[in-house]
Amino acid sequence: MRELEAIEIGVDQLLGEAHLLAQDGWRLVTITCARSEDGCEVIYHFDKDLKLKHLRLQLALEQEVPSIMPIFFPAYLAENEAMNLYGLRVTGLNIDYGGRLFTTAEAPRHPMARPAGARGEE
Amino acid sequence: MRQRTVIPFGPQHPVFPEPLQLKLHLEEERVIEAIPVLGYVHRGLEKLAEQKDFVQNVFLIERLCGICSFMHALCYCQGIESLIGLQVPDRARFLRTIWAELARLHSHHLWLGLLADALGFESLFMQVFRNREIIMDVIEATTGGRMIFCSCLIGGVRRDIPNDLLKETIARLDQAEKLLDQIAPVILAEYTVKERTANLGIVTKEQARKLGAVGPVARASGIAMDMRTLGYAAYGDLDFAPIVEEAGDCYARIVVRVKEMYQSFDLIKQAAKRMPKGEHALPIKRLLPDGETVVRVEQPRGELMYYIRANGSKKLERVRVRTPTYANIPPLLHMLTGAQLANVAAVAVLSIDPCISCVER
Amino acid sequence: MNPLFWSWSAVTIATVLGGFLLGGFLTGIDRKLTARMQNRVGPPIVQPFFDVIKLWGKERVMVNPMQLLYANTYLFFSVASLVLLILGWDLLMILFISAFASVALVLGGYSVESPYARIASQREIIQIAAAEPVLVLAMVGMFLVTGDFTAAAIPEHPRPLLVDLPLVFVALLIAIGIKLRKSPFDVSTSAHHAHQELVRGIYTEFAGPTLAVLEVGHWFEMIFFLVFLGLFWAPDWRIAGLLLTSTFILELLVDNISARYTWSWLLKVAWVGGMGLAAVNVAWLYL
Amino acid sequence: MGVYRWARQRSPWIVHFNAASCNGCAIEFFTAMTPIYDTERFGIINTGNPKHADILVMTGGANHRNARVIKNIFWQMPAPKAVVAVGVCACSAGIFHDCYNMLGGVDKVIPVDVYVPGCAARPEAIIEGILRAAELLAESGGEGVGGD
Repeated sequence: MRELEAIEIGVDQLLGEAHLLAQDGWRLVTITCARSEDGCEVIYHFDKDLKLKHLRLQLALEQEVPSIMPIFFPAYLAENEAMNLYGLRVTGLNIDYGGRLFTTAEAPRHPMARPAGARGEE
Repeated sequence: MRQRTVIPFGPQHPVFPEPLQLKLHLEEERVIEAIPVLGYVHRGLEKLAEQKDFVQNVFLIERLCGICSFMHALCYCQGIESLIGLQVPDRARFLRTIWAELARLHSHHLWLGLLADALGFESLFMQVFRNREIIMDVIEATTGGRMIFCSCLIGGVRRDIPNDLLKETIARLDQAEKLLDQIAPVILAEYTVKERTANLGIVTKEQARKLGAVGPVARASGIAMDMRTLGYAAYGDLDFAPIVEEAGDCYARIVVRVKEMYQSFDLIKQAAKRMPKGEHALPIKRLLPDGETVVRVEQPRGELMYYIRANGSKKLERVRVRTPTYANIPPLLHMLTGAQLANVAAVAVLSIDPCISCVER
Repeated sequence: MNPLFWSWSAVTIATVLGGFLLGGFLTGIDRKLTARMQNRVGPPIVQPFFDVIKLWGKERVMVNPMQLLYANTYLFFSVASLVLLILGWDLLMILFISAFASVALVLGGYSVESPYARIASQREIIQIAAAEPVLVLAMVGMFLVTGDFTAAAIPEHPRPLLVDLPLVFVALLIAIGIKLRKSPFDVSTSAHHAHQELVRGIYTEFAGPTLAVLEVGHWFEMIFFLVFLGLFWAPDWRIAGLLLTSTFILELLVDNISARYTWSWLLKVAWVGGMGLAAVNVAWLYL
Repeated sequence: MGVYRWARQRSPWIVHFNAASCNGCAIEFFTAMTPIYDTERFGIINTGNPKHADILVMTGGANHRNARVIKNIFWQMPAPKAVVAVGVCACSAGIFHDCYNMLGGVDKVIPVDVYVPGCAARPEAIIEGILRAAELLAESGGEGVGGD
């Protein structure tokens, strides 16, 4: 199994790490959300001079994560999307679509979240 | 207080073939605030990609976006190949490069046509599309498809371009390049086009970096970022350099794209000249992807990123697509604030070459 | 009945019929030539008639009844201005009547809620403000040459007007580009295709028969301005015809080689360029 | 009336809406306007405004968010009118038919008169579909096809 070389961090380290990367001139490529055994996994991809750096965050069910939008504005679509599709709880968003970036009330609320009883399913 | 109007720009709007909706708050004709409303094209492709097996996914991924479908297939295939540890044959690498550049050519032509149309320059729109048809003919002759090529496979390409067809292709492309020679000066030097685009929608180098601009938008602001320099497919064997402009306005973005069209012609010719002999595809029987990877290619609109995670079975655990337009929306919002309504469509929105079906998947 | 009445009625009927047919055919020729310039085959010459007949046969959808009133007013004043011009009436009055037509159109745009139509109406006002002063100056120039404000006096003038008013003629080309809704001056509506930020501007909310009325009104407006230009080489109608044909093709050519412009630029060109040229010409005549 | 039918067939004006589509068909629709194909020789104009249009050309399927927009555009068009579904997505949602956000083809939302298959549909096929719809308009004699 080939794993991504990612730096594992905790939720409380996220903003500090992001700040350091921003000062160092890194660009936010995107934020990937994926399901994991017990909750959700968030990977932040950064780029500088075509080199990539990844921050990996393991989240438990219902755990909140601060928005990095104040540091990296481009996070705004990715964070809203994660809220919509995975039911990620992002706090402190400047532009908040209320978890309805892509879907409307008729569609499943968090379609990409774990099936049956897992986070975000109603 | 001045009168405020809210114009719902889109989702059905004639200058804009795609259902992006921008809620434009106007004061007189000046945009105070622009809020994009997304989801008109959202289908749920990433979820579907987890339900189908990884070979079938190539067909699905190609339908992510009709304009750059080859780029998506290429990026996805490269990711899977790296996960199953497969080295594609040299000829396949070169063929992929040729098709990737053909896709770039037809996409840039399309963009130029739509921009001309949005500027009210109907005859330029028609001429650009006339030239684009030559590219489309070449694509059809080599792949059999027009919009969706279905030519990229895991392990290579679906079909070879025989050498005599390759020669014919180059001859046709020379014809297209000559026509472009007639069109390009009209775009770059026409008084009205220049006046409508120069010094508008400026994104400085610093802002472009901060807002995460990619592709021609970043390059027009002086950032020499081109994923092709990573050397995927055959780009490592070809001579080229990223095209950079400094001004960062809409006109600079036009210049970058027009120069890239010439660059694409050149790259195709180089690839055809150095085309190696041999197989064009390898079998992938009994090979299954395992692990996770991030792949990036340069789409016509900029950096395309795939995050793929597999678990050693036929079905993938996660496919995440970050398309260039996704990254270019923050710069777009920056350009729109303070713009005149007349410039919204032509200057700001079209200068990032938006692809909404890419953004929403 | 007195014979003058009969002759006027005959002229009126002939103008209405002729204007309708000629306007349709000219629009068809316009579209065909445009298509040819764009390497396309283009529609048949009679296509505008198909369009208008089809529109006339469509469902009557109106946002409010005022729309119909304004559309008909627009058509009526467009026809009236052409008829009066043919009858050789006072030019200033004819100009005001044709301005009424434009005002009716603007009111039609304002009468609906659509923000597209409203912003287009604002732009149309700017277009009127850009074109009308040039037209007024042109008429002042004509008056200075012929000593009479009536259109009938012009053919009786010994020399063609163009000799005395060359700059006014150039200025009029700009004004007529604006009036014919050609690129780069086409900011409030789009002539054929709605590929602009305001969809079809003022026309956006008009549909079916009401739109047909507007289309026909625009034909008459077009003929009116072409006849007005023709006065510059009256009474020799052959040379005037040549002049008109070349003007028409010139407008098409400019339409095809330029992008649409913004309204602020339009004002600058029309006032500085158009009015400047016309004013210089008039001043030169006056002195 | 005969003259209206006659004119209707010769002057089909189009409004195009790109729903949940990959853009392939939408771009081919644009291509159909341009020199090689030139729809204007049949009197076809892309008006871009539902109130002026006779034929609604749909590319892409209906999803939860755009269903309202599709209906809206359709009901803004004055009768007689017709709907052409271009491409597999507009006909049946194609490869996306079991995606969570898709409702299916356009006919789940509005009545469709002509189905043009293809992924992406070729410009020739699109023109053929539009002309077929124009024939339907002429045959309907004013009642309007695809009405209620």
